Formats: sequence, structure tokens, C-alpha cells
Amino acid sequence: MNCVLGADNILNDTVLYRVIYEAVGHVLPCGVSYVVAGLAMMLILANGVLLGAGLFSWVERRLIGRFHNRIGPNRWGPFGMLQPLADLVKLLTKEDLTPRGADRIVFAIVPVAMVAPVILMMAVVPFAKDTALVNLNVGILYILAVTSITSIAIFMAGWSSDNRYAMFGASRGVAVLISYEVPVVMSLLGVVILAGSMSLDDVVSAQAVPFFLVQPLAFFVFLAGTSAELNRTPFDVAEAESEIIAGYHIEYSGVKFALIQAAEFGAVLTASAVMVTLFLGGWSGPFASYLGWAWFLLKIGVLAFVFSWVRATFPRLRIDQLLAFAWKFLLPLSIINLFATALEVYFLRDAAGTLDTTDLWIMAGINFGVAFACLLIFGTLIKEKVRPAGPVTGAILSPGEAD
Amino acid sequence: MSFEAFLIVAAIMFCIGLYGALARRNVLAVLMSIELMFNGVNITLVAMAKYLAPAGLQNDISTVLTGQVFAVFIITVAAAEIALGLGIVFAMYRTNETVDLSEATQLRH
Amino acid sequence: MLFQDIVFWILAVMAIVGALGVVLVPNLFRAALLLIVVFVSVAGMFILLSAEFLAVVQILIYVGAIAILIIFAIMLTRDVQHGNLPNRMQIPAAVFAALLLTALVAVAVDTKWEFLPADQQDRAELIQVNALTTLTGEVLDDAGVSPEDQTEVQESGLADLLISDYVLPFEAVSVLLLAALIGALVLVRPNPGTGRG
Amino acid sequence: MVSEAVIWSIFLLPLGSFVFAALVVRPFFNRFSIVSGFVTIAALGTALGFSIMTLRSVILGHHLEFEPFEWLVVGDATIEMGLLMDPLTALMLVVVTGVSLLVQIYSLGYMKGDPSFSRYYAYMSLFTAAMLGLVLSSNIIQLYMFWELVGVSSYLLIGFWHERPAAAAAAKKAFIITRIGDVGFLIAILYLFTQADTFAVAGLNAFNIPDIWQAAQPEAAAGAIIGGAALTWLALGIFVGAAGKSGQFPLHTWLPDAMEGPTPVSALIHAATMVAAGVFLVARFFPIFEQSVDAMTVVALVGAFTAVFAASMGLVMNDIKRVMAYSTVSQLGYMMAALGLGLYAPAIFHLVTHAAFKALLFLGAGSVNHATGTFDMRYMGGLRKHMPVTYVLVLIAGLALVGIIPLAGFWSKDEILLGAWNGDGIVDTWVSRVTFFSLIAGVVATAFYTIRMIILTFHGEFRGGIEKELEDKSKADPAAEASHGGIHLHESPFVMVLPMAVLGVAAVFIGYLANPQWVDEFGIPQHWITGFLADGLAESLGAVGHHETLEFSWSMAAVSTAAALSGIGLAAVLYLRRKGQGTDPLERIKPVHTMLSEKYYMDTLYENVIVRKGFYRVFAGTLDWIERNLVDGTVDLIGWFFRNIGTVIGKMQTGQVQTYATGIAFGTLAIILALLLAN
Repeated sequence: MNCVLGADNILNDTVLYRVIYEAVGHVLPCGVSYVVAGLAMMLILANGVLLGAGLFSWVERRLIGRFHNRIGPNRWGPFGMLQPLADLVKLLTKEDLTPRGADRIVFAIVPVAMVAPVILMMAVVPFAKDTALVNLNVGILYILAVTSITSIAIFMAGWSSDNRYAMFGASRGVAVLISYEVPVVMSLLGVVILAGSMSLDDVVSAQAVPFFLVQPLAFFVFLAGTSAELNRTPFDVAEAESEIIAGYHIEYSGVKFALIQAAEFGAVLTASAVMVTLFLGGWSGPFASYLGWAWFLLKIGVLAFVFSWVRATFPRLRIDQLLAFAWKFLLPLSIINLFATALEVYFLRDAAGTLDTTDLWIMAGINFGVAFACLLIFGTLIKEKVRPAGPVTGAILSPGEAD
Repeated sequence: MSFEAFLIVAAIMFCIGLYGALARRNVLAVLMSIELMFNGVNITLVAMAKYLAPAGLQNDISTVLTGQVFAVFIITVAAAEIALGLGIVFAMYRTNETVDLSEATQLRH
Repeated sequence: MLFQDIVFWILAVMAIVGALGVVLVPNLFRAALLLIVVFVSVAGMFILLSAEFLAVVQILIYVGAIAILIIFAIMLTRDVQHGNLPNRMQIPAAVFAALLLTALVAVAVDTKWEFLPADQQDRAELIQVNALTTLTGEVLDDAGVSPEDQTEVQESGLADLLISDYVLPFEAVSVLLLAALIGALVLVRPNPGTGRG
Repeated sequence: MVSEAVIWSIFLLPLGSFVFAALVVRPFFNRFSIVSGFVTIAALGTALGFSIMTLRSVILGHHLEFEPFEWLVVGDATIEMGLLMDPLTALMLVVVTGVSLLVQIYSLGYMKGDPSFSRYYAYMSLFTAAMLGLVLSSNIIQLYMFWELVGVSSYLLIGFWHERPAAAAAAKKAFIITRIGDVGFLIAILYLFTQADTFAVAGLNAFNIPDIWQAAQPEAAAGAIIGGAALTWLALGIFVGAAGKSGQFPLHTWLPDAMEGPTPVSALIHAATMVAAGVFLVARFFPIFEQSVDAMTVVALVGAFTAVFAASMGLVMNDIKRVMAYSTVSQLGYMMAALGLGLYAPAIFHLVTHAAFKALLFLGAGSVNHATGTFDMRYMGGLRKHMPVTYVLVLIAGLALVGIIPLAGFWSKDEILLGAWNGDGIVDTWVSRVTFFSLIAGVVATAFYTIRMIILTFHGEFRGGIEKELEDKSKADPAAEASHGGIHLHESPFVMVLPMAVLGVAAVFIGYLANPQWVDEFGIPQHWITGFLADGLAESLGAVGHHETLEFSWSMAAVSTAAALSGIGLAAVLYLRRKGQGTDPLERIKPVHTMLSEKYYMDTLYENVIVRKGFYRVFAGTLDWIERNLVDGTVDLIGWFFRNIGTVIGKMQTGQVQTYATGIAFGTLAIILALLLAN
């Protein structure tokens, strides 16, 4: 039996999928092998992300240790590399508590709802040429859509725990998420304009010049916005230990806690992967084309390092500063970037509506100037406008004013 | 998965939404029910875009997207509706201390 | 197309059960979560109807924005646990909805729909795919579109429709959104008299 | 051949400097507000360079036609945005950018130290950009947009010192009165809108200016699309708009009041650009006016009347800027009259020369104000000794205005007078005769008030300036004059004198050099500017038209010079010998003087009769009566009816939105069932 994917099949573009599909197709009926290959891909993806999350948790602990002038986990395995495994065992053997008064069903769904978007996001990211699980023609929108599921999960966690601190954390987290969603989406529009497509594959192939050079402002906004959406220091008001203990996952323990932690570390990797695809040229790089995987992983590593670096360096912001940063700083910047890009494309494109490499370099030059000027101006402005102290925005966001 | 199946699913969703909009007391529940109705309509529109021949098909093939265009408009209007609706809910909560529609009868007087 | 049929029925059941849950579950928070289930199922149906853009927008806007706002509102008002009570009109409304459903189903089944002619189907599908990404000549060649038709397909997308044939409603909707934004801000502004937020 | 980008950037450069000054300098770097002045001047300098390039290109006969952008599609009507480049536009570009540049340089000195320096330059740039956009427009909607933008920015500029009540009131007045005129223009545009289909049949676009020209031509291939009474009303509508902007009778009252703005503003917008926009508008649609004898007659008579009428008020004004304002209105009357008589090229020629010497006069007034702190000529005098350069320059400009050979004003004014005497054939002979004699009378009056102004300002003894004025006015408002208070009796700084000197050179030479009368001079062909403009007009219509250049006439020169000299002589006799601050000799003829200094009671008429009595009492009073008795009565009746009905139906109203929703849904269901059953 010989199974071949039709040209109009949505999965036709994926090399890995086709290979599995055809291989299984020799043994099983085509319909079954279609499902089996899909499941296999899902398995690879899910495990890849979770393993990566485990690995990254070790890397980050080591890195932050070094930043803090400590050593970090170093006992188990070479350089303490098996530490994540030890953590996992410890968490699995802990008792899985559910607080009395909690909404049990919702409480149990939360860890899954946290991990799912992280894995789902990876489905459209091309690791190398033609390797994305699905080459969606709305890939960028898909990523944004999937990200928004996280906020629901946070809300579910906060509400179902029946704990006031969890609710504070969830409300703060969601406020941050929906605020930062806006500048992040706006900053991606510049990329979409340049690539002329929302397909991640097209975005990668459009990057004759990596877009972080062409779109420095968008890159900055996206980086800052993503850090906030990942709930990492300096934007981690949702789980600020010193204020609201651990925020929305205060009541979680055991395997559920492990999953939530995995989702958080995995999210860093996924966000880096997305950013690599959108701004750093994805799998493209010098030397042989089969090195795409390597380039991709290398770039992810660099970005993940940046995230850890930021985490280790900056102090936490207050919630009002955080929201002001999104609305008064990042949003104007992303709008300026959008306008600048649109104008540049309008004037630089040729008759067929395409941009060549020279145009991209010209845009890079202009945009660096624009970015520098805007950061300078808005930096000055926000310094004057953000009041140094004062009560936090409302009872829902801060335990200090809880009734 | 025929065209009628989509229509029927959409109709069921619409009617459930209608029931909810008429029979619930909580404003938020009513708003959610209205969203259900919107979604039912959207399914119908998109299904029609996929299966039916639009009027101007012979002149302009892109008219097959008309249904989708309207779905986009409905989604936009829904976003506007929810923004305003929630604004009204908050205003109502502030004045009445309740979101129960049965008690919101000031218009009567 | 057995596989797609199965998917469709799963989605349909999810949507209908979810919808019933939204209107019947007494716990408002769970009702909102079920509403999200409905939204996601509808997004799945959009994919089956080859409207991928709409599917993604559905999730982005309904799940990512509208559902969140509703949950926020639920959190900020009272009676989350038992907030979703019926009023006195329960029975008339149910009867009424059932009647309307019968009428709608009768219309759906009875009407002689004018389906897309078979020879146009492929092209229509391509255009729906083309709604977002401009298809390259290569892809169109593979799909067997004649060179003279290629430009037509390439120039027909959702965006093109929005800013050509439907530019007036498009602008009107933009203004509506702006007005709604301002209106919502005015409505929730703290009342200076009472000092309440 | 200049490229399209260059022409667009003539407009975009001032716009850019506006954006820079308004959005970058003012909010962020207000301490370095001088930067906005330099940026504006640099932008305008470049724009002037580009304008000259464009003019050169047009002179060389390059074919400058550009594809317009499609802007809006409303039904079948397509509104485009584009450039219309003909000799008129090219010349206007140079005039606007040139005068604007000089005024901005002058303002560096005049506005120095003003707290709103950046705002001033932002407004000025916006105004210049709007004016340039107006000149460049190829589409009537686009033109209207810039027309209104000019109105707005002039409002901002006149009310620049908005903390003064007088300035705010003047700005409002200018805005409202020009708006009254704009209604006429708007009606003309709306008329074109209704004719869009008719135009489309002939393959023309109802909003494209060249297409409108074509549509009015009886001998055009498509035949006259608009003609007869409709054409006349269209032309008159446009003229009403032009009259509003150009301060033609009876919409002139805003212009003298507009002198409340900073003096450089007056120099720019009330001498060279904005008020000229009205003349420009009529010239732009000249091919339409030409087709209607009635419209031309109206334009000529209104222009001629305005020329004398305004000049007569100028005779008695004591405020130096008001004298110049009435002079401007009067000179605009000359231009309008010339256009009405079909003297297209002489009118524009006069516009150009007038821009030079009138701007100079205003700048001179500013300079004098800089020295004395006041604008009231009764407190000046003797400044000749203190400000010799300003004196010489103002004298040149004044004589140019009077029309003394060989200064600029002489040549352009003579063309108009000669044309008026000869008659052109479009209007009846009596119209051109009446116009001619009015204009000659205007020359006498012009000479009188100009020389009176110069004598009062510069001759005799110094009469105390601002300090004396404040002393005299017991209720003077010191805050109002504080911005330029103080007396510094010496020549103005270099940045102020330099632009004046440049304009002075222009006021001397531009008249003869632009239009050599007898032979080619310095490579400039005989009758260059009039020929250039007339050719441009003829070419735009496909060589339809009859605009020959006028040969110089010594007898006409003698007549006009005699008229001018009689005015000068009279003024010199009356004022030169006068000592001290005695009463004005004109006050001896009391009733006339009172009537003139009360501006023929026009302001009173508008304020007290039309607005108070006509509008408030009669119109609003009638409406009020109708409201009270008819409308309220009906409403009360209806209300009584429904109040009683309502008690019955009110039972159905629960106040619950869901009940109503049920009703709606029930209706829907009924409709669906009805449709189902009907099938």
C-alpha cells in the first residue's frame, strides 16, 4: 500500500510528517496512518517542549547562580545536569492537594490549560525548512490567538483555588497579559507588512536581512512585551513572592505544580523560538542548509540567555508602573513603528510590490534612527509622567486594600 | 458534514442563546447568551460562503468571500457590543449594587 | 471525507453541549468557561469551512478578549457561585426558542439552496485559502489554475474585499469601535459625586 | 524638467516644518524654540529654490502634467488629488514662498523673546503649507480643503495673542465672515457634485479643475456641459467665496480687524497670500467666468466699488496698520475689477507687484512699531531721523503703491487702467467705463492716504510713542501692549532690515523687469509676464481665448501720474506743514470724516441691524413664537393624547429589557412563519 498526501493537504508541506505518514502507510491503511503520523508528531512536539523546559530550568538556575555569584545546582549529574530529574521525582512523590472550597474540576484542568498553549504554539514554528507541523497561512495570528488562552488558564487557577492571594495574582496576571497583548500585536504588524504574509515560513524566507535589524523598535517592543507575558522578572507581579506569596499557583502542589512550572519554563523557549522565527531569521544561517536545526537552536539559546539575563538583572516593577509601561511607552512605540514601516514600504517597494535586500538595508538604517529617537523621547517622557509612589490601582490588584 | 448540518447546528446555538437571553436574570449571563447567538449567525454566514453560489459569482469570483466579510464585521460589532455592554453592567452595578435584570426596571417609571 | 465528518460531529456536540451549559449552569464562572469551549468549537468549524483566518480571529477576539472581559466582569460583580438564575419567563422562553428552532430547521431543510457549481468549487476554495496569503504562481500552477485566471485569484482576498467593495461598512465599523471604546470609558469613569470606582 | 517629487516637496517642506515645530520642538524642546524658526526658514528656503526651479521649467515650456492620486470614490464620482501646474501656479508658488521666507526671517527679529515662539512658527508653516497646497491643487475638493485650512491657520494666526480679547474677537470675526463667503464656494462645489453624472458621460471628472474649464467652453468637443444661468450661478458662488477671502465689499469688514495679529502675519497673510487667494481662485476659474457676462459684470463692479470704497476709509484711519489694511482691500478691488474686465494677466501681475510692496509696507509698519511700541500714527512722527533705512524703504513701497513711474506698482496698475479704458468686449462698455473712473478715483485716494501715512509717521517731530498713548488713554490696558512696550528709537536689527531691503529691491524693479514695455531687457522678452500668463491660460483651454498684451500708452501714463500727483500734492499741503498734535485737517469736514472713520457704519450695520435686529429679533423671534405656540401646542396635544393612552398601554411595559426582547423575537418568528406559509 502506498499512501501519498494530496497537494492541497494542509500537512503536505511538512517533511517530517510526510516521512512518517508514508512509512506507516506501508503497513497500515492510509486513514489510520494519517492519524498515527499526527499523533507521532504531537508526541515529538510535546515531549520536545517539556524536555526542553526541563533542560532550560537547569540552565537558568545555573545562570542565575552565576549572576548572583553563586554556583547553582551542581550535585547530581555532570554540572548538576540531572537536577530537573530530581526535582521531577520530588514533585511526583509529593501529595497532590486540593484545597477545600476549591472548584475541583476547574482546579484540575488548570495545569493542562497552562501547558497546552505552550505546546500548541510550537506547532507552527519551522525548525528548519519545511519542518513546521502545520504551515498555517495565518501562523502569526495563530500564535497570538493561542497565547491568549494562557490568560484564561491563569484566571481559572486564580478563581478555582478559593484563595484571595491566588485571585490577586490572577487578576494582576490577566491585567498584564491583556495590556501587553496590544503592543505585541501592533509590533508584529510591521513584520507582517514586510513579509507580506502571516505564514511563519514566508516570514523566515522574507528575512534576507534579519528583521531585528529592519525593525529594531518592533523587536524591542516584542521582547519587552513577551517578557511581561511570560510573567518573568521584572514583570512578575502576578506571582510576586514578597507581595502575594506565589500568586495564582499558590495552592498547587505535586504533579500539578510540576506541570505549571514546566509550562513557565517551556513558554520561555517557545517565546524564544517564535522570536527567532520572526526577528532573527529563523533557521536561515550560513553554511549547509541541513544546519538549519543547529542555527535555530543556537538562536533560541541566545534569546533564552537574554531572558535569563534580564531576569537576573532588573528589580520587579510595581503593577501601575507595569501597566503604564505598556500603554504609555510600548504602545506608542509600536504604533510609530507600524507607521514608519508602512511609509517606508510604500515608498521603497517596486512596481510588483516587493522589496529587495537593498531596500531592507535602507529601512534598517532609517528605523535604527527612528528607534533611537523614539526611545530617547518617550524615555524622557515616561520618566516625567510615571509618579514615583502612590496607591496601587484598585482593591482587586493589591492585598493592601482588600476588604 | 453537509451544508444543512452546519445550518442546523447554528440554529440550535442561536436558539439556545435566545433562550438564555430571555430567561436569565444575570446581565452577564444574558451577554454571554447574546455571544452564543452571534456565533450561531457567524457559522451560518461562513457556511454559506463555503457552499452557496453568491449572486455576482459570474462577474467576480471573489464574491465567494462575502460571507466571511460579514462574519468579520459581526466579530467586530460583537467586540464593540461587549465593551459597551460591560461598561453598562459596571454602571448598573455601581448604581443598583446588583446585576440582576429583574430589578433593573427604572425605565418603567 | 469520513475524518472531517467525525471532527465535525465532535465539534457540533461540543458546541451544543457547551451552549446548553452556558445558559443552564448556575455557576457563572463555569458558564463562562463553557462559553470558551463553544468559541473554540466554532473556531474548529470555521477551519472545516476553510475559513482559517476567521478561526484564528475567533480565538483571538472571542477567547482572548471577549471571554476575558466577561470573566473580569463576573469577578467584579457579586454572586459568582449561584449567579445564573432563571427569571419568571423561563418556560415561555423555552417554548419560544423551541418554536423558533423548528422554524429555522424547517427553513434550512426546506429551502432549495443554490449551491456553488462544481466547476467553480476549486477556484472558490483557492480564493478562500488566498484570503490571507497571496498564493504564488507556483502553487496556482500546481492547483491547475490557468495563467489568465491567476491574477484574478491572487487579487481576491478578504483584505482586498474589505478595502474595496466593503470599504464603507469597514469604515463605519471602525468608527463604531472607536465610539464604543469612548462610550465604555465614559460609562465606567468613576462617579465624582459618590467617589466610587 | 522638474520631477513630481520636487513639486510635492514645495508643499511638504513647510508642512514638515510645521510638524517639527508643533510636535517635536514645542512639546519637548521649548527652551530651544529658536530651532523651529531656523528649521522653518530652511524648509522655506528650499521650497523657494524648488519653486524657482519649477517656474523656470514652466517658462521653458516643459510639459508638467502629473497623474493624480485617486483619493476617494463615492458612487460614480471619483475624487482625485493631484498637481495642476500652469504659469499661474508657478508664479504664485514663487510669490508665496518668497514673501513667506522673507517674513519668516523678519519674524526672527520681530518675535524674538515671545514665549510662544515655536507656536508662531508652527502656525506660519502650517499657513504657508496650506497656501501652497491651495495653489497646487488640481481638484476642486482638494482646493476647498486647503482653502479651509488657510482659513483655519489664518484664524490661529490672527488670534495668535489670544489672551487679548481684541485679538480673539478679530480672529473669530475673520473666521466667521470668510466662512459666510465659503458657503457660496461650497454651494458651487455641491452643484458640481450633482452634475457628476453629466460630466462622466462626457468623459470628464466633475472635480478636476481642467475638466471643469473644459465643461464650460461652448466650443469644446463635448459642448458646454454647464452653461447659461447655471454657469453664472456657479461662477458667482465661486466669487462669493473669493470675495470672503479677499475682503471684497460687503465681506471686507474682517480684514482691518485682522490687524490684531502680529505684524509679520499681516504682512504674509493680509498682503501677499491669503487675501490673494480670492483673486487666485477667480483667476483659477477664469475660463468659467469668461463664459458669463453677468458674472464678469458683477466681479468688475464689486471690485471697482471696493477699490474706491476701501480707499476712502483709508483716508482717515489713525492706525498705521489699518491704513494699510484698507489699502490692501482697495488694491484687491483693483485686481478683482481687472479680472472682471477680462484682464487676466494684468490682474495677476498686479498681485505679484502688490505682494512685494505691500509686504514691505507691513514689515515697515512692524519695524516702526518695534521702535515706538504703538501703531497709532498720532503718536509717531519724526522717525525719519531715527530710522533712515526704514524710511527710505517705506517711501519706496509707498510710492510703488501710489504708482509713481518707474516703481513696480506703476506698471501693473497702468496695465489695469489701460485695459479698463480700452474695454475688452466681454462686459458692456458702460461697465468698463464706470470701472475705469472708479479706479482713477481710487488712485487719487491711494496717493493721498499713502503720503498722509508717511508724513504722519516719519516727518515732523516725534510725538511720544506708546508712553504718550498710554498716558492719553486713561483706561488703557497695559497688559495688551506689554509684549512690545517700550520705546527704542533706533533702526531695527539686521534680520528685520534685510528682508525689507530685499522686498525694497523687488518693489523697485519687479514692475518693469517682469514686463518690459518696449524692448527685450536683460534677456527678458517684451511683455513677458502678461504674455506668459495669457499664453498659459490660452494653452490650458486648448488655444481658446483672446488675450493679447496691451501696448504701453503714454497718455494713460500721464493721466494716472497726474491723478497720483494730485493726491500726493493734496496730502503734502495738508499735512507737511502741520505742527504738533493738532487735529487732523480732514476732521474739518465733520460729517464725512465721522462717516469714514466709522467705516460707513458697516460694522454697526452687521452687528446691530443684521445680527441683533434681523437675526435675533425677527428671525429668532419668529421661530420662538412658532415654537411657543404652534410646536408646543401640538406637542402638548400629542402629549395629552398619549398620556391618556399610556395609562392603558403602560400596563404592558414591565421595564425589563427581556420582556421587550421577547416581543422582538416573537415578531421575528411571526415573519419567518409568514414567509414559510407563503411559500
